[in-house]
Amino acid sequence: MNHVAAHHPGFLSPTGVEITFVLVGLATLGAALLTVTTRQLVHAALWLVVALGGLAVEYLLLTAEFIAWVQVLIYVGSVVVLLLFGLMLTKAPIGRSPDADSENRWVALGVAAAAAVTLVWVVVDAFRSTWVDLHGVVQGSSHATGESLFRHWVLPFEALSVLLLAALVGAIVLSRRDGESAGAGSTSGTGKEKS
Amino acid sequence: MDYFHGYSVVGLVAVVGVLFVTVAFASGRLLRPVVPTREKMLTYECGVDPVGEGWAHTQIKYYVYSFLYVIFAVDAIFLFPWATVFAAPGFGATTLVEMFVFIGFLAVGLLYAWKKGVLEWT
Amino acid sequence: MNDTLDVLLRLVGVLVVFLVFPLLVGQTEHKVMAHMQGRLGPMYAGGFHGWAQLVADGVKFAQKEDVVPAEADRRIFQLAPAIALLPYLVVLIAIPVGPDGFVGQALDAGLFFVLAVMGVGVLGSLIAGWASANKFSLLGGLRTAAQLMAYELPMLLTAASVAMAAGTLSLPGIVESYHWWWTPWQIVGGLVFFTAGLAELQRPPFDMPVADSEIIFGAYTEYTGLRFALFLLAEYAGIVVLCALTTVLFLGGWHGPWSDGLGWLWTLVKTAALAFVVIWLRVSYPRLREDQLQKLAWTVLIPLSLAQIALTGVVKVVIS
Amino acid sequence: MAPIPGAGLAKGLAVTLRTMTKRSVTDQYPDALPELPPRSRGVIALFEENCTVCMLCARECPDWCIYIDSHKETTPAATPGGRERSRNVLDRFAIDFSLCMYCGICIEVCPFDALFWSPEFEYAETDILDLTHERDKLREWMWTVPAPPALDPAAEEPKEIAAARKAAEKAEAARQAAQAAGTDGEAPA
Repeated sequence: MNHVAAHHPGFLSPTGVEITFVLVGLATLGAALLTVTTRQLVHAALWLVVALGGLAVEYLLLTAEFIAWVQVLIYVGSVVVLLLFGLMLTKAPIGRSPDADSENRWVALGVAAAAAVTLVWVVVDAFRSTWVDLHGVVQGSSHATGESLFRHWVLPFEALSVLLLAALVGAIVLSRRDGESAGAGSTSGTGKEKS
Repeated sequence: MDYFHGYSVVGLVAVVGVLFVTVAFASGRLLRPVVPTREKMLTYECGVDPVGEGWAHTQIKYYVYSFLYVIFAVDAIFLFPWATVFAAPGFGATTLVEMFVFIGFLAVGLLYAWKKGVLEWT
Repeated sequence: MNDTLDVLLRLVGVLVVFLVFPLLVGQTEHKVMAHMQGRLGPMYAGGFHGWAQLVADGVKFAQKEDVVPAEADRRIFQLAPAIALLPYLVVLIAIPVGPDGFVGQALDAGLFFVLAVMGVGVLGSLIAGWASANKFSLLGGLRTAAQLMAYELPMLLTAASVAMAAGTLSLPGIVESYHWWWTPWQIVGGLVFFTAGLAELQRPPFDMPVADSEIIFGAYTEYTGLRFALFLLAEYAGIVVLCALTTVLFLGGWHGPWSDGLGWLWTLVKTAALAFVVIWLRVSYPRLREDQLQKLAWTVLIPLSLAQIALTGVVKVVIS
Repeated sequence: MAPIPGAGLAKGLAVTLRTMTKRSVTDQYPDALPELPPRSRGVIALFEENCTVCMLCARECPDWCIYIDSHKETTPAATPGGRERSRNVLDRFAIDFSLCMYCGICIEVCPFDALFWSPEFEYAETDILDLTHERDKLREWMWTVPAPPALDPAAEEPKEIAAARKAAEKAEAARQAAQAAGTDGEAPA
């Protein structure tokens, strides 16, 4: 690793990458902690943006280029927009929301710690002998991702489309019932007797 | 190492951008007057004092658009790695059909939403 | 050392383009819009046909008081313009202007990077709408969100169509593999991409989120001075990015009809022509209603882009 | 009914493009003064020599924007033993142009032709109070009042000219009659 770094004095040597990785990781962790502890709903959503963006940078540093930008596009660009849209639709106040605290802090902390331990243990155990090769070919480029996806993982990919369809139909069914019970004028008369 | 070089340049652009904004705001602070009055700090509602709160009844059913969007965005993501490989040797028509099946399911979802009138606002 | 200098030059170049091109587009808009309406537009600032109007505007904006409403969420209110502006600067570095590395920084997943980062900019107007504590701003924010969610998708799909045709996500790579017959082949996708991009930038006729006759200025109602100027700069930088991106993806970037010698010039000419179209559309069409906006996206643009993907896939497999 | 979908959109684009290539109709005002049509209502000018302080204009003004102050002066009798005359002297004549709505009623009702429309329009002020213009300013505007437009060739003679002409003719006739009488009287004598 060292001699490769000596050959290519880029901006980020592998050790530089590692240092950046740890720093960004700490920032991400801090943002995540703020997300769950802040009493202001929209601030929580914005700290979530920071945390998700930090994760994207981490992916980038692990040469998982494609996943990193998926993270930005899907999580920052659409899931957070979905959250903010929801918060704005339901009148998120400016300032503290007193009811943002569910008073279950210690239980939540326990659950979070347990989940973290389980995840770390599982991941470490599963990838014990696998290392990300930072100075070789980029392992997470979109080409590599596509190749492995469409060579080895076609069936899960197709199953995913069914899952997405189910989610779509579920969302529509739920929202339709809501819309009709709220007395909104609807074009279909089928839902009337349900509510 | 090209990879890290490339993204460190991108990172540097972001830093340059942050610097630009910081400098702009800092110099703005030096240039502009600060004369706050109570009227200035009021919420602007075309000159009259603000009435009520910044909230009106909004139908939550519009929220279904955001679900639709997230689901379709997840779908669209898969097109990109697919686009880079499907015409390569060893993939070809089979991969094309696989993607058509995938998109087909989603198109069914879109048709369902259309049929249910979700895509109309009134 | 040489490498550092090279990177520095590229960074400065991108920053200069980012600060100058939006002003050029803005000034062109002033003049073109005026003449399309039988007016003259600015005539005084700078002497010759008001060429320095936007410089004067900038000086004016910098001297204006920065008012933060008492009810607003101060920090977030002040941060929002930066969030709206910066993504466009970052995106600009990945857009190729000419062949042989005439680009800020070529990225392997360039197309995907550009789309992902551009989507972040909308967060700026969203949180500006929320943090202003103004009901018109909130409405503007909601409309922004709804518009983003409707039009991001056709953009993604049509961009994927180009990526399929080129077999790569790298923007220089896409231009590299361009042939003249791509334009007719991808024409539907190009139109959808451009339209959806206009809608994401909230340019007329898709300017419902800032409809001044209904909700003052949407999410930007409470902004004054420099912060307001940054929002405007973001809009015009967005036009530059969108036009350059459409040029690169659908119009062949630096490929010209006669020779590729003046490659970068072709890119600029095509980008400028598209920017003119953006202005032209603004002058020509009335604003779409909110439900028409949604309907256009979901029932016209998305099916069209899906059809384009199918066409691209079939043609590509047949010819390869 | 558009035969091709999008024909209307194209037509809209064509209209704006065509307008762009035409000359714009903007008057470049401070550089080139506008060509004002006859009878432009720019500002109200006062010909104060004609004013008799009859107050008709102030009373007819719909928004009460004319202010008139005056006092009476007595002039000694012209002939010994005659009655002394009193005369109205104008002290102040002001029009508040922030209130004036340019209806022109004051000009219509003025029985002595003391008020006129002037095409002068460059009297903007930065303070609304400065829009109340006093009689010296109103008198100055009198110089910008254009001559009345020429009459139609076939029109009837203006009344005042007709009256003056008749008076002149009568005087001439009387003078001639007197002359004739003078020569006649000599002849029979």
